[in-house]
Amino acid sequence: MRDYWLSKLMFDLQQPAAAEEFKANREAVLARYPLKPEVRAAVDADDVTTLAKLVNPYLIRFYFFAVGRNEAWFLERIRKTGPAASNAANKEAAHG
Amino acid sequence: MRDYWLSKLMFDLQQPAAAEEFKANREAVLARYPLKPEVRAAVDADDVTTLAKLVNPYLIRFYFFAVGRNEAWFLERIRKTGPAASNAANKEAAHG
Amino acid sequence: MAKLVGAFAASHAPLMARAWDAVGPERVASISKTFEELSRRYHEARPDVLVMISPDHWVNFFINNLPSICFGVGETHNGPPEPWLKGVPYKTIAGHPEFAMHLANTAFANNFEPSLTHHMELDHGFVIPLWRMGVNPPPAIVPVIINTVEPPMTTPQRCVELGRLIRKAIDSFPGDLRVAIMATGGLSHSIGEHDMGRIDEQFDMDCMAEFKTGNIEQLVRFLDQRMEPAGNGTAEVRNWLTAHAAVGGKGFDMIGYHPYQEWYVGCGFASWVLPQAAA
Amino acid sequence: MAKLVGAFAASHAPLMARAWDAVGPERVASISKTFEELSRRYHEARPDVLVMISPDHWVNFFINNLPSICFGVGETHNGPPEPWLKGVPYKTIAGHPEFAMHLANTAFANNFEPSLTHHMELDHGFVIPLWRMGVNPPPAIVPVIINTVEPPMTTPQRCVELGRLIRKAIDSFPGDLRVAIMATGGLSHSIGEHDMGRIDEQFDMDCMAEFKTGNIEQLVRFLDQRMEPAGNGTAEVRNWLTAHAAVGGKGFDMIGYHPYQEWYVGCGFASWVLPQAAA
Ligand SMILES: [Fe+3]
Ligand SMILES: [Fe+3]
Repeated sequence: MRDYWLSKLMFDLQQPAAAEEFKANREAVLARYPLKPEVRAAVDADDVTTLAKLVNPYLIRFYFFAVGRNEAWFLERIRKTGPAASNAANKEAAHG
Repeated sequence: MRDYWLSKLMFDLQQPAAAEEFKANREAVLARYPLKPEVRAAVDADDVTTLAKLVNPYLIRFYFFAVGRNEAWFLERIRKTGPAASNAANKEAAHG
Repeated sequence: MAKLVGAFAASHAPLMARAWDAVGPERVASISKTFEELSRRYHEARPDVLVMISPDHWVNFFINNLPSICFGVGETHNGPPEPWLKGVPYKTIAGHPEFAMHLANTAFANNFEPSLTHHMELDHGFVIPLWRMGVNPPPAIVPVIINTVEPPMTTPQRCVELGRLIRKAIDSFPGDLRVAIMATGGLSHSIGEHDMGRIDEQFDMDCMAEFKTGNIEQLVRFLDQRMEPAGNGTAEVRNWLTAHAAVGGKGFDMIGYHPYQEWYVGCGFASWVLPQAAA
Repeated sequence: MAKLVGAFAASHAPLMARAWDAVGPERVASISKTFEELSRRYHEARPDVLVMISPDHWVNFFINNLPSICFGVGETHNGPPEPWLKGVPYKTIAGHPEFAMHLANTAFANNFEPSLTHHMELDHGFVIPLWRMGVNPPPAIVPVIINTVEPPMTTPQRCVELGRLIRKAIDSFPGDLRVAIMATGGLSHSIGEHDMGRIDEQFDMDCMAEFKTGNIEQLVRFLDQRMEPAGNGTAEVRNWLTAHAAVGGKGFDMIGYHPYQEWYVGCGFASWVLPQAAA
């Protein structure tokens, strides 16, 4: 299942202006998204493994690009996640 | 065919704050919508017959409510429009 | 295994919220009795999940991305944004993501490609019937939005297939769940067109008779021919048809018909008698 | 009567815009030749309308209303919003509302209920192939967006039916119009997942062989089994399949395959040889 507000945050930060605001004033931006505490903690920790289970894979890639992580940093961490993180929503259909 | 920007104007004015701004500063709001000259003229003239051909019937009803026309005023004018204004988009399907 | 425990239909005329008293005390008493009976039957069904088939009246969706069929799969939905519904007691309404995603997966496996929304506002089409029935707190709601506001629209025949799909999803859900269906909207009305305010009582009577007869092919032909001339809002009878097909096309029971001119809508209320006893 | 005058497929790897030179001069020369040949075939077809089958990469649509299948029926579309595509010469691109609405009406009459958009931005999936082919000015574009980014997704079998629907709409359009189809995306790649950057050359080779063979049922089975394990981006092969079915499942001709690791994508380019001479 997708986490809606985490997904929305990552979707919105595709806008360069929104990404700038996020870098300058992270707290104020995050306050606009009612993230669950454990999700907020994963955002604060740049916890790729946890976040990858909650959002679309394209969006998590955009997000870490938007917040200034370079590709090598992201690749190192995303490669440690298991297969099928993105396909959880589809699992039943795939087996049906 | 729907007129996209006229539709968008009417859709947006469902928000009470947007409707207030429109009443207070019509020019500034309209400047944000690239209306074709003939559409703009119909808006300026409150020309229900012309506008009804370009937008969804629910939206035109919302619009005249939002700009402060009362129901009797709107009913008098909408009743003069012909049938099927809203169904132009569907005509081919209906006959197909 | 989930179980279909009830199916209901109710009009959602906005003026039932904005101008309830405008029709006078006798007619208020009459429609109140209808809502009481609908409520009684609904509560008897004790649903855990209510699949609500209703339109979106330009609240969530616009022509930049207008779905023909959309399922609400979110954990929660917001209550109605209409300022004149401030008083209704629904601010946040629980969804049922597990059943909703099962419905979506069933759809993709059976030649339907709905839009999916993980977050939406439930407008008056959803909340007016619940509110007037006194459903509070509401059960988990799974919204099924069929576009009935802007052509082109899903055909009646496909609404029949959609209804059967919903039933298939209920019957195949791997969990112990009591599921009811509520279709909202209709019967005849016209909004923002030349015949605005017209109620086509003859259409409404004939339409209810067709539902009662239980011949789905004949009902589809009836709607193909007569729904559009009965006013643009009449398109919402698609929702009733979808519920009718989910139930299996039998057992339609009209509870009340209130064609009150002041409300612009031929307001109808019904439930279906289910073949199996809902224990 | 409109006429199908060409069908084309092209990958749309963003790094073909952002890091064209990163693959070195020899490979740049090789893929440039592929684009030249694709462009030659495209221009030979002289389409008035180009039906472009491409995903939306989270530009127009989000999970608050995610369409599975969406047609762009607008008079115009905006060019790509991606900042790194500032240089491409497409700010506003004409649509073809008449053909697009005919396609939509044909869909509703044939068991498809697409979302419709009257205004959208065409992202890199649309414009990178056009730009690298030197298509300027573009013909009228009718976007067909199949969700290939977020599960659940339209099944391969339904993509076949969608392709046939597009063909039916072309063949039945009451106007003298040269229509071509271009599918974008694929072949194998993975984005934002554990195997990000992996190109599955064996899949790509086998997949192209299946397209070449022209047995649609077998191709559908192949994709059902092997598309998902080849990486999440491989889902875009649905677009190729849709074009393949529109053409009639025959005549697939690979122009070039460029599995350049630096670009993350098994980039493939093809056209279909049409049975009838496109005069
Ligand atoms: Fe309604
Ligand atoms: Fe892509």
